[in-house]
Amino acid sequence: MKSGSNLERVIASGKPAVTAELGPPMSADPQEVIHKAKLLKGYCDAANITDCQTAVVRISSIAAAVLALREGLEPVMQMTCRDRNRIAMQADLLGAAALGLRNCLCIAGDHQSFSAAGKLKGHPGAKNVYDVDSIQLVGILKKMRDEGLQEGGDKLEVAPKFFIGAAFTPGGEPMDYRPYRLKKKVDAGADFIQTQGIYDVEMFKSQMEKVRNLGIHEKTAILGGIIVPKSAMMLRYMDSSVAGVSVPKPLIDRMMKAKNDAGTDKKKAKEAQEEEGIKIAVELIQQVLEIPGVKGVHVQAIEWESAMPVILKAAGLYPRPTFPDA
Amino acid sequence: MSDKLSSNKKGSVLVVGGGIGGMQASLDLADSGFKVHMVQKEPSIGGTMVMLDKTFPTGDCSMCMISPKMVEVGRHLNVDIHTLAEVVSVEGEEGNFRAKIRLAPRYVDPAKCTGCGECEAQCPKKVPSEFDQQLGNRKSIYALFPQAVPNTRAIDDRYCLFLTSRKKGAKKDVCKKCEKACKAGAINYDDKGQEIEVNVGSIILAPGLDRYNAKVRGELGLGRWPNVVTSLQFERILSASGPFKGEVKRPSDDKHPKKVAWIQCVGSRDPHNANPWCSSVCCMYATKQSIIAKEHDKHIEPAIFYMDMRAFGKDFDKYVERAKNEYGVRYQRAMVSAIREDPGSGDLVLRYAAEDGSLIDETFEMVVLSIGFEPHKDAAEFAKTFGIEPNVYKFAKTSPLNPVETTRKGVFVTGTYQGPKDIPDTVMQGSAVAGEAMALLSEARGTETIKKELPPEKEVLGEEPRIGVLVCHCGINIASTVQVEQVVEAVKDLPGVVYATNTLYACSQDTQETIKQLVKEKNLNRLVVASCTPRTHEPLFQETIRDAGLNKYLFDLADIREQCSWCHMGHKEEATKKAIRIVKMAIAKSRLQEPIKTDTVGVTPACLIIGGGIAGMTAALSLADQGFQVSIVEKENELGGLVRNLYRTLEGNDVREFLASRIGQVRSHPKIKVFTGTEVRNTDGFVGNFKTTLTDGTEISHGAIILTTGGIEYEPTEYLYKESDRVVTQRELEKKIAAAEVQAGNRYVMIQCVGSREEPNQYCSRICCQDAVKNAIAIKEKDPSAQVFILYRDIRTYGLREDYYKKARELGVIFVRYDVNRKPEVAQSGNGMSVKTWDYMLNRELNIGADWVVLSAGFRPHPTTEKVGALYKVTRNPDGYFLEAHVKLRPVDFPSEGIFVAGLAHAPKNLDETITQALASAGRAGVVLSHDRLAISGIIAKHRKDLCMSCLSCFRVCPFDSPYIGEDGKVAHNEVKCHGCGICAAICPAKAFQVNNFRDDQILAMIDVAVECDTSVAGG
Amino acid sequence: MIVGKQKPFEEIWNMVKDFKKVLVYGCNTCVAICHAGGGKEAEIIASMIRIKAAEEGVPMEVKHAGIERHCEPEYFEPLMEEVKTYDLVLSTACGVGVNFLSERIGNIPVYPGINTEFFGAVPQAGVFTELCAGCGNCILHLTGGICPIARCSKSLMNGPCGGTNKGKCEISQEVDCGWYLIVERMKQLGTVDKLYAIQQPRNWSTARDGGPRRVVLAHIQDLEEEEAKKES
Amino acid sequence: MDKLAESAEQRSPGSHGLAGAESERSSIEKPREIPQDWEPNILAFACHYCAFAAADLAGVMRLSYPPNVKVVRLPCTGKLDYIHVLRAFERGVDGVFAAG
Repeated sequence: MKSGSNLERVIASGKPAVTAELGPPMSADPQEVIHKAKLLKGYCDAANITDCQTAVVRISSIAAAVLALREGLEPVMQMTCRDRNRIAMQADLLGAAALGLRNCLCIAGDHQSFSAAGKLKGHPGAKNVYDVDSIQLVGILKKMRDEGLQEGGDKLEVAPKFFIGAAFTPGGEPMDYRPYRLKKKVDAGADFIQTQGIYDVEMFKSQMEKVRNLGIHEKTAILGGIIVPKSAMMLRYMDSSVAGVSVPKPLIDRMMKAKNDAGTDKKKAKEAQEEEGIKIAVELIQQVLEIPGVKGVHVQAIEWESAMPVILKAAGLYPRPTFPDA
Repeated sequence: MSDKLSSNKKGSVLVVGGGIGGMQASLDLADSGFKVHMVQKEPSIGGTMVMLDKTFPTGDCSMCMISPKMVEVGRHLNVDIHTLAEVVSVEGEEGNFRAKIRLAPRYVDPAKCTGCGECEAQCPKKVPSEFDQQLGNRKSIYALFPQAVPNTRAIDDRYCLFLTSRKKGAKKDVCKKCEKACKAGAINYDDKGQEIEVNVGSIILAPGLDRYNAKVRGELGLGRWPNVVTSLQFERILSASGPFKGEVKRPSDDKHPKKVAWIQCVGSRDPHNANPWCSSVCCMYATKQSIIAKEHDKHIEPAIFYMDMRAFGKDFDKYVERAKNEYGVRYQRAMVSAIREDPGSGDLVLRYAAEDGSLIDETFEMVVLSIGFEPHKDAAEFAKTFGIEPNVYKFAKTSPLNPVETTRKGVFVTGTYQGPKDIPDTVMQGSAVAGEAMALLSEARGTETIKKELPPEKEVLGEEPRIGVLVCHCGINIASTVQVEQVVEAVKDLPGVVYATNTLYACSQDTQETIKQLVKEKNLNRLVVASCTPRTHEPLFQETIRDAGLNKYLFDLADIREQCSWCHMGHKEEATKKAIRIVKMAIAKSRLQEPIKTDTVGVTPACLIIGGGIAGMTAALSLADQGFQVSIVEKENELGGLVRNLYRTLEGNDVREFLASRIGQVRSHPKIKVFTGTEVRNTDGFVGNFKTTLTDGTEISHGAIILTTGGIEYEPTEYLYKESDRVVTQRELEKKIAAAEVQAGNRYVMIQCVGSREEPNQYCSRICCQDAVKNAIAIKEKDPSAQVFILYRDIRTYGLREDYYKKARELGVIFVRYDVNRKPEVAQSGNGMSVKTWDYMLNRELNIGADWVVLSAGFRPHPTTEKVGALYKVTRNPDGYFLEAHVKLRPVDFPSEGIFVAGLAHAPKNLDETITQALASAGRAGVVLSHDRLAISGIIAKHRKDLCMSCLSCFRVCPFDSPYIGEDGKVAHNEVKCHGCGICAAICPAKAFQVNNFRDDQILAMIDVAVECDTSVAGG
Repeated sequence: MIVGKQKPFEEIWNMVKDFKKVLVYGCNTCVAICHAGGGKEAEIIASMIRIKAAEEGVPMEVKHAGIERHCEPEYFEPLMEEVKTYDLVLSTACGVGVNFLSERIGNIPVYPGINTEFFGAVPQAGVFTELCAGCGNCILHLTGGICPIARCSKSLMNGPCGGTNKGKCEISQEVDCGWYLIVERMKQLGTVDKLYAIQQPRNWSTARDGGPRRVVLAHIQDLEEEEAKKES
Repeated sequence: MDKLAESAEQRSPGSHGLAGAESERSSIEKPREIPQDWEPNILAFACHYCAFAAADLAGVMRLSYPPNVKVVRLPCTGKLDYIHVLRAFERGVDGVFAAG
């Protein structure tokens, strides 16, 4: 075992792993994290704690991860390259390890200009760092864990034991280069990979074929990303505006039909779409898990944690495995 | 030289008609060494175009375009304009004609008249204005329109109170107000007119047109219902200088109409009641008028009632689409059978048949009749005078293969007298006839033109300014509003001014002599005249001071008439103050004026023609006959281009024989060199001085370039073409017909607009309708049992080609309209084909079995067009055809001087039009090549290399490509190409450019004076 | 070429309003080419200040001038005496020029009239683009001639992030994804396999992160060292 | 994938610009009361070929306009420079009219 985390154990057991997502609040109040952790507990093997997602200031990933851990939910701390240089990163990683965190997902992070999108003022004028990129961060983490060395070469008395994760956008451009870039992440030391949300299963299948041809799936655990759709509008938005995500038209049509069949009552239409969304999510989970080389799913029910039990049960992924010795 | 002496050919040309076609021919000829006598029936040149408000499809102001041209003709040393004149007889032959011209009395002496117009203001007799189409009035002494050339008023003796009463034998003098008003003494009631004779080498007929008198068709209500107007009246209504000052109003009650209808084909395409031909321009001008009307008043809802939308010209279909989609113009395919007025409201009820046959009554507030063209009433007499044959419709008889030659050698025709056409086609013919005359009279070139001998220029550089100021009364035009003496007083002691005085008429002949005296006596080195606009009068005074030995750019004109006294009448004090300010501005500029040396560059008298199709060969022969060396570069291994696939014209001419003879002429002409299987590798240089290297290594020096790169036929991908051997193109059918390979009793279904008039090729290929009609007629004439269907969107047999459309119908060819949204479907059926189409007349689907499906495939620009365009930095339109310098008045020129275009490379066109444009390009090139040296204008940007940072700002913005990257890798400036617009000077961050006479220091000096705080009027 | 952009006039006015005699000083090299700070723009700014001063009723003498470059002393030293008669120099040179002149002008303030943006190319008239960030350690040979430091919004070194959207960067549809361009260009060059290798964390000390930089030509350095030796 | 959280909820498509980073270009002139009967002093810059010709035509047609408009003729409005306009304002003109 590299880290001994629950997630690592589930993956090692050969059973499909399930991760979820928990977004910390723009608040100093721990209750929201605690509440969400309670909802997710038992319905995933670990939950990603986002790191100032969309560059919006929130409880830090490490602090929120510790709050979740106290509730008995295993966190995956996320670390972006946007806000810290390699000194701060390594210091935070040591601290996180000292606080008992065992999983870390290394990502580039959204550009600070994102923070001013939508209704928030954000900090578009902030200076970004990007001292290292996500692949280099994976490498740093691995070097710390496996060689007990800092990036600069200084020795660590006790190495932090992390199960190292990275992200993969199979539908991102340039598509033919993406598997090679994934290989770089894995070569750098990524133990598990979470993908961008998948609606176009055929596209993912063909990308996975290339991934398998490069032998990547044997060196890492790939968890397919599932974003539970809530409405036809959301699906359309994801299709048109979210990078690396395309939604096949039949799926949108299906959601549209659910909405239209519900008639003019807005509440009914919302419920009908949510019901259809859960069905779609379950189908996607099943399709993704059938693809060779996929070791689990990363299910995101954004601001809708209560959907997780229903989905997992319907997908036959409940209950989650437990390890008595842990 | 010995050639010139031994020839009895004359070096002068008689141009009959002063419209845009005649003007173009005259300028081209006079600019290339020929003396021109222009004869114009009306008191001013200008013709029809001056009456138009805007032109299609660009919406340019018609007067703004033509007015500078009129001024140019009016001032040209080698154009003699005879207005109120008619040719009464012509004798002699090609090369040497004698023509008698009768000049009607004008009653105003042009030598004395200054054009001030005071007589007109005083004349009490109002007459309905012909120019404003009876919607407004003029006086009995009048100028046809404000910008008239010559600017001499004329008395209309049909109306003049004095002349009419004298004719009736009145004992007492009546009126004579004009005579009293004229301070110049130019009125001459005893003018009897005169007859003169000119001896010319060639005659160009450009008499223009008449318009159909729509009153003949009573059911349309013209003349009966006041709110029914003709399209020309509507032009005047739209014109900002027209009777309603551009406000769209109804003549009956000044109400702003909302619903306005245009009725097409009034007097055209109607062999029973009116004229059988299509007038070619009405569809487009109705579209233009509806757009402009809508721009003037957005509440207007235009509707155009038409039979076929004939938007066949370059970018016309796009214009119609814009009218539909952006302006909401409604196009209603229907014939209006009658119009009646709704009593009381003045509204008009139109009755028309919908396509399904049902009758509809619809009310409009105003109706515009799109009246067509016809030859002048006296066209038969006119033809007799010149000894030419008219065609059946009394237009001049020409042949498609010699489109501007009449039946009498040496007599050429241009414009609407040759057949209905629009402005650019007329201008093209104008240059084409000029080219023909140049070729005919080449050895007499320069024998009759005048060149002025000038005294040497006085050196004034470094001298202190010694400015003379002359303030003009212009009779009372200026003096009745501006206190001229006060102006003189206010400026006479300004720094640099050594002498200031006033004068009654600054522009009169004796004042010119006074000025010359003053320059000498007072030792002036600069002159400021305060009178009228520099746009018309600057050249006159410049010439005067040049005669006095001063550089002509040491002159400035202060406009205190058009821009002061005339627009501030009744405000004497204010106007006087402003006049002083304007004169002070001119003086401020004058102080900083410097003599400008104008350079000249030599000209290589040779032309390079790229493309050896019919356009290239025609241009080559014309230029070679003019005496210039010509090189034709043809990519293919043989000459001929697309015409090689043609057998006969619509009119029946043998094209193969024509092509063979043309190739023979080109091959045997001593002045033409042909390079086949060759392309241009690169060209360098500028007008008069190009150097070209061909792919075979040949180097050619030449002074002009004509691009005749041609087009290609679209190869259809639709309607099972290439999938079934029963589906052929018109061209393939033509070949079968020529080879007599057509079988008796066959059925042909022709489909029009294949690959045309649809995005991304939203343009008409112009020839396909004629092609279909031509082949259909050929089939039916050979085999009456054959059946021919033509499936069309709009039949566009414009002009006199309409006859053949009629003939086809008479022969039993069946025309079925289809809509672009419901295109025919072609399928294989047994041994033959079947074509399904919707018939809008029967309102049901037709399923036509066919032995042959014939596709009317359109044109595409030749693939080399892009490369050639890049090589010569000439732009192309969105469809890939070369874009001329100006779609109306410069149809064969490019913005870069010395480069011309002809044929399909410019736009799809018929063979006769290609030949015309080729002749025109030869005419235009001939103008350049006939000069030993080309003068560079004085008003150009001067580039200072020492200040320049080579930042490329100028290089990128110059519309004429005059800045370039020199051999040293830095920005340099080619003054030959410069037009002096000054865009470079405004953008240059280093201020390395200054425009002569518009230098920043001069402009700033004017600004400072213009806005400085008002002081009281000196001496006032 | 250094690209600059004129400061908002309000900002300029607030800088200059308390001075009585102001020289707007243009620089006729880089910033003139980008129409931001040459002598011509200095003239325009001077005129605007005069108009504003008249509006506000503030007595102020404002003149303009321009010299070839503000970043080399030989250009401005001959004019220094006259320049020193002003209370304020508003330099429309790039930041380099402002610094440089300021250091050498004694007790007269030199304020910036433009914002110095970046060094850029001029793909067409009036358009300037940033292609190089001046990091001091060029890797263009590894990235198909397109710099990921300057042209990726995140200066990533190992390929495009998940934000690439239809070839554009996640920050704006107006901005090309630098890495998309790099991959496409390297495909074209047939060298895309160079992108399969991991780029290790960079040494940023050659960039601004290493403190203010100085480049000294080798033979000058030798001379400097000799001088130093002599002195010690 | 961390682009997702607020994606559907918060972001309006295509609005990731640096809005607010750059302030609007401010006017150098203060708004003022317009005195009664005030006649502005106006300087027109006119292209020789069109607007200057139009000014001539206005005179030919005897169209009347206030005399406090003066015209500076340019070979083309493309020749108009910022400094020409500013100079006019500096010298106290109330309005500039560029026509071409």
